[in-house]
Amino acid sequence: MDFTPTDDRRMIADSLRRFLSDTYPIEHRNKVAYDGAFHDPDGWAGLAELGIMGALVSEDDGGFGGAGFDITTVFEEMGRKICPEPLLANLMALRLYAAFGKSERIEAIVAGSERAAFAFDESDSFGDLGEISTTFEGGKLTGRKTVVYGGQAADWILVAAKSGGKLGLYEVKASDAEVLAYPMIDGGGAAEIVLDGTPSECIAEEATDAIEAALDAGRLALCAEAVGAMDVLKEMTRDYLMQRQQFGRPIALFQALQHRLVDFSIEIEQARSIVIHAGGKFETEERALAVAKAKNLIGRAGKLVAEEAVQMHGGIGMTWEYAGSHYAKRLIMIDHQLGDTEDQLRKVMALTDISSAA
Amino acid sequence: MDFTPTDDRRMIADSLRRFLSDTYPIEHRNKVAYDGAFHDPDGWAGLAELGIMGALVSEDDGGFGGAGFDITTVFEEMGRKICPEPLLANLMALRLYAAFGKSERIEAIVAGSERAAFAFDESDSFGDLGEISTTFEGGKLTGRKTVVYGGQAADWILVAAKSGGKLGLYEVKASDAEVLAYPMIDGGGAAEIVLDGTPSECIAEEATDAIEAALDAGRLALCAEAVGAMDVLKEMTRDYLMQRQQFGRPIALFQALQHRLVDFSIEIEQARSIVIHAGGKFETEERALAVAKAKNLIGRAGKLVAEEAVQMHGGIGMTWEYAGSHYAKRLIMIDHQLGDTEDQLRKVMALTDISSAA
Amino acid sequence: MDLNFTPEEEAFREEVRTFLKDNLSEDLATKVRNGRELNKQDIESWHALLQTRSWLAATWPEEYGGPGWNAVQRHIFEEECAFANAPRIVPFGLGMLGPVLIKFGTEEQKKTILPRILSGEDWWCQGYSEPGAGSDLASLKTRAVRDGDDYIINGQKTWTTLGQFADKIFCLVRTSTEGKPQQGISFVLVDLKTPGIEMRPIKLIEGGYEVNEVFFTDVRVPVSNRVGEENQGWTIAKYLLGHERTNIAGVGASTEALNQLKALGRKVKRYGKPLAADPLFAARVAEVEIDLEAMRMTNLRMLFGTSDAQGSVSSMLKIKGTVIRQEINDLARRALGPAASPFPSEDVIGNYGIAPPEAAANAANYFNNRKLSIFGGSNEIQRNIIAKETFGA
Amino acid sequence: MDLNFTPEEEAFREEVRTFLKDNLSEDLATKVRNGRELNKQDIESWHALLQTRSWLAATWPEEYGGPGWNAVQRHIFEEECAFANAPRIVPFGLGMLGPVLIKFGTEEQKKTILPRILSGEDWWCQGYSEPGAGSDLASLKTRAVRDGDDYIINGQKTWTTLGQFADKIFCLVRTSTEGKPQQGISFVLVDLKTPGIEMRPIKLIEGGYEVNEVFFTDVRVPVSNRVGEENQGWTIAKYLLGHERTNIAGVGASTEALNQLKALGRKVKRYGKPLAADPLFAARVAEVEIDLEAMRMTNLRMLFGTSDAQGSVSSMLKIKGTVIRQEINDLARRALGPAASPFPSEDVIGNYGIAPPEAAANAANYFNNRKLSIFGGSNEIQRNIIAKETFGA
Repeated sequence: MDFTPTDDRRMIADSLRRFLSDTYPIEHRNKVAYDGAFHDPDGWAGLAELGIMGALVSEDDGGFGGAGFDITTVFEEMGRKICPEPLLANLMALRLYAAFGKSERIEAIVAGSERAAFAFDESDSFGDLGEISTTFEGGKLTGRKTVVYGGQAADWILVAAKSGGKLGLYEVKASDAEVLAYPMIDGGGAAEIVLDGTPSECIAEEATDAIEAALDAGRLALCAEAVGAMDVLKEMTRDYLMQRQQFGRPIALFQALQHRLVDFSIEIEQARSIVIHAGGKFETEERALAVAKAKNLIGRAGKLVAEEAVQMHGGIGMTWEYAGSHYAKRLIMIDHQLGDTEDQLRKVMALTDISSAA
Repeated sequence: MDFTPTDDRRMIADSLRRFLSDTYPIEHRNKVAYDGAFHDPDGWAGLAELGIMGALVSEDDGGFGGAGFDITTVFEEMGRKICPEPLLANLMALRLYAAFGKSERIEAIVAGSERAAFAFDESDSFGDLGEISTTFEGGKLTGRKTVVYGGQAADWILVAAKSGGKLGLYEVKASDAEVLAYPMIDGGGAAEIVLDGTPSECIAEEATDAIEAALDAGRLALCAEAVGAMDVLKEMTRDYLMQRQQFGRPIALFQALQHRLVDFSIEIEQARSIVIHAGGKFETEERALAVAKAKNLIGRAGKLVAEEAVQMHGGIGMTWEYAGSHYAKRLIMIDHQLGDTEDQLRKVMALTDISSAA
Repeated sequence: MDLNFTPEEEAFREEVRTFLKDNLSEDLATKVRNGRELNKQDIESWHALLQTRSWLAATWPEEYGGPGWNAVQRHIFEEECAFANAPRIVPFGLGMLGPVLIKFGTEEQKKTILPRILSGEDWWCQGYSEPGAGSDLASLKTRAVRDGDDYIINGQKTWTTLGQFADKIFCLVRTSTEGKPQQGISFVLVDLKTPGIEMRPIKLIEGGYEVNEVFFTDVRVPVSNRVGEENQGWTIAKYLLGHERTNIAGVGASTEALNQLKALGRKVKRYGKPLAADPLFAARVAEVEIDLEAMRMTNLRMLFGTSDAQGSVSSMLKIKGTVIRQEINDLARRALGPAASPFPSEDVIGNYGIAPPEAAANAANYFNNRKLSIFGGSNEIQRNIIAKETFGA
Repeated sequence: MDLNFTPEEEAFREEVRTFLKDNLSEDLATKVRNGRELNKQDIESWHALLQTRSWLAATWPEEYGGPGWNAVQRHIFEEECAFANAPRIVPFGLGMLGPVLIKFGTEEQKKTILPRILSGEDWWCQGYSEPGAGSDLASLKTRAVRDGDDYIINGQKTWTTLGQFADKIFCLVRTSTEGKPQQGISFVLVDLKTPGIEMRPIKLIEGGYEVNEVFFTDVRVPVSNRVGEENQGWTIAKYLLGHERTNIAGVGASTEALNQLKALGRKVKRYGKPLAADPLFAARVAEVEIDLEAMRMTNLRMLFGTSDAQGSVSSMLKIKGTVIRQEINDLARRALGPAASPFPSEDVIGNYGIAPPEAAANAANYFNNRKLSIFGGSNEIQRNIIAKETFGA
């Protein structure tokens, strides 16, 4: 057993941390996160240059990483700067393209010249691929996909749709679809994708396993992102408590606040641990269970950390101007992406099924 | 709206408080609670003399009280002294006898000359009268009733049993049944009642509604008992924090402990409120829902208060010799009686059914 | 012990309900129900409508133009307004300054100021907190220096709610630095049109604007604008903080929010069924419903003055009331799943229809309502108050 | 990053597992599984059995008769023992005094005392806490006054676990009242047969006996029984408190307890179905399983020395480890419903069979394990330690 990161991953982490610190200071981050295209082409080009998208795909598939720990390494750094770029969307797209050998697209995404997004949710299908009602017939897709992360800045949309009773994967040129773009409340962009006999190409008629795997990659990424964001928010809270004076002394000296900071610090360590666990199990049969466990704990820890950090900051934590509020929002809203705390708990309950186990 | 107790109830409360303080100091309480018959005949006679059993039955049925607020008035005082006498058992028996006009038994119980218990639970029927498998046939009962509160000290056992598909109520002379007596971990007695062709008298062939009402009376009593016990345990904890010195000052000055005492004090006020609510609804159609709400909140509050009180006392709270430990045990174990926090929550969910409401 | 309202009280409830039904516009109620920001006009017209019945200043005696209600009537009125999704009455003039003037003001002050509050001519806001004086309000530093018949005010106030709509502000200012910090404070009324005042909006976490910073640079105010004696402002501040805490439990508003949550649970789907049928969701809803039921009773116990711990009960209600409301907000946000993420712009709500319109701002409202446990005396300060009473130290 | 054990480690695990399978009697394992009190003979025979393999003193180097294991081997050993329901090794001589002597003792002390610990000839217990010195250990008052080559000890110790079985006790005593309270403390070994010592059992909340009070009246002890320098006992105390915290997370034991909880959930019925099928129960079980999975990894991170917050991690493990264990105890108690209430006497368990025998003591164990967050440095003290490190103050 060895908890030391490999040299490659340490290098990626270091260079990404430096790059994000230089490129996404909070003022610029907020501008990108909430304005215009909710995406900074220069920043994206920089990420590509660092090889960040390549780190998310295996060598066989055209990258130079792709393992669970590669994903967690990259996204923990993204979380430390709550970087709003559509990396989650492109991670899932890359995993799907790789699953079906679409090396041309992978090459373009890794190079930063194209971007993709994965459209799976529909208003009545949250958390349940079986409820998807978008259909593919005669080379055309019809249906409406909702809250497609990174859909506002994608060249290609991968669409989960039904055809002949099977759940398949289809590709649409973004310019062929109706794309209703908007920012998210915690920053970054998404889109409604309205498909009305939209021409599309079939990537795979049956893609359930690949889709589940891509979603799990996304979940793992979100978990690592949360750990990065939690670490920073904890540091900010500690610093604030030490600096803020009330009743003639730093509020860090008030024991009730101390103990509460300790309690959420413990949950951050637990969160870090469960992400390592999920990263380690990512290439095994236990992937789905380990990822569900991680995202459940992350959901609980993220909420605790976000709410306590805001509360302990007092009014200042409620303001847009204070960076911590955006970390808190991101932590809360991560739970809404790719299945929340309760969804993951249901999954753990179903996968372990304690009522029938031996 | 008026939250002032009536003069009669105030008198009952005052005289009962005085009586219990004189008769059940903690040493005697513990002796009665854990030794011998888990019941003190002299104490019981004293309760009868004060009219406590009579307060639990309406005038029409041979008592002089019997409303929800009469039950809560009596049991709150019982809880302040965690009195181990089998009053819960006799409350439920009285309500059942009253439901079917058995005035002779009521008279004897109210006078203190006889005691009864109500046997309903079986190992596989907890919380679900539908799962009862004890049967009545040809004047005889067969089955096993488990954890019958007060069964060790009863002259009569009322038994919930099936006959011809109906849930009825049957009476057994305790001396005719096999009664396996034992103390409970929080004090007071119970018994296994083994029925093997035991002669019995049918009180009612169909008694479901009366049984539910009697159980609700028992639940309301337990809730009020918990409020009394919580009030005392809070006082003990506050006094201990003010008296116990560590690091050169009373630990009451440590803010983390202060805030935790405040948090459980709030739950005690909430508990008091929900018991008043249930008492007020006890004679209405909302009885079952209001009682389930009360016992759910009491279960949560009781656990919080018990665990926090022990924790804040440190080692001393873990000792048998310290009275507070017995209050903590009682509060925890009340949740095991007549349906716990989760059982009550399920009941609230079923009775309100938010998925189908208009 | 009798938990029923009297027939008179029930009749009053019916009267309020009928009035709301007949007078509250569906547009306005929808805006409130959907958690959208209200504009100045929305609020002013609602205030004016209530004043047609003299119902606007709920705590004022009849002689000053109030309805002369007792605590129970106010409770019923507030509950019915919440159930009807009426806008909340803006409290700074009506619930705060009004009672302060009635208790501490000169006849002249009462005569000139109170009618203008009722008529809506003057919209008041509050200048209490400062960047360095939040929980520790007594450490405030904004100075008012006597210059003949005027004070010259310099300093900064913050968290001034709806200051952007206001005409005037009441402030706590330091008129002396001698003695304890509490002793040198005065309560002063300031016209916001006075030269030297700058109001800057503060954008909140969810993107909305409802609080402001107010900067004072050599602002000249007549001494006659002071309420009460010089250096005795702390007495008024404490009185006012007590007033701020009436209806602090927000039982009516939480009840309405819980009903909306249940309706949403029936509307949105998970795994092919309404979310409300999911036991994990239903269990959390049931638990908060139980807590709210208990709080309703705790609140009534306080109103009827029979609570055992009268003094600290309002702090308890503040803490538990905000915990309950925030739990409902939390569930309402979660109920939307991914559809909670979009920033609730007009496009998202009106055209894209990602979530039901009445729920589209659920995440924003969740974030905004984190303020409930911070503003108006944070829950930590409330715990200190209760602890002080509990331990007598 | 590699989360797999090495083949050597896996082989070691297999070796331990096989040993336990072949040597741990079913009777003893059942007693442990069922949460029954062990008697002296149970423990002594188990210790002796482990020592046949030199596995008894897990932290001792080989030269003193220990197995010379590293942290990972100890972790594996502890986990397998927990899974097999082996008795816990009584730590006072083996896990505490032994390491103290190895680090601070004279050659003579090591030579005479260590072998008798291993052989079981001497059962040691601990004299640390006093009625007035719990969390604030440095305020201890038991005095040891020099009299020629002896100390005369007077005072009282408390919470002495399994003192009723012990032959000897190691104590912290005050040898000076000068300077800081920490500075005048010495570490002294006392034979419990010395005149003037009285041991009184303390009955615990659930009715069991495992801790004691120890009274010292003019107890004469040779100065050569002191370990380390006079007035330097606090150094030893701190070292020992660190040692007390290894395996503090109790991951193995909690894992086993969770497995038993799940089995119980399948066995008991609610509403005609196994309790395990109830979503509210299953959800709480799943949550604690997730927390435990995370803690297993936190524990391994500490063992492999890569944790970012090394110093406070053991305090974190203590807090979270006890919270998790207590949650499992809570669920195990609740799973029994009304059947948890009977006092778990032999009659109740053996003859009446109200609950499955392996679960009959669940309520008693729940109450007993409330100690976990109090003893060995309460969770509040652990929070203070972490806070000190976090804020550097």
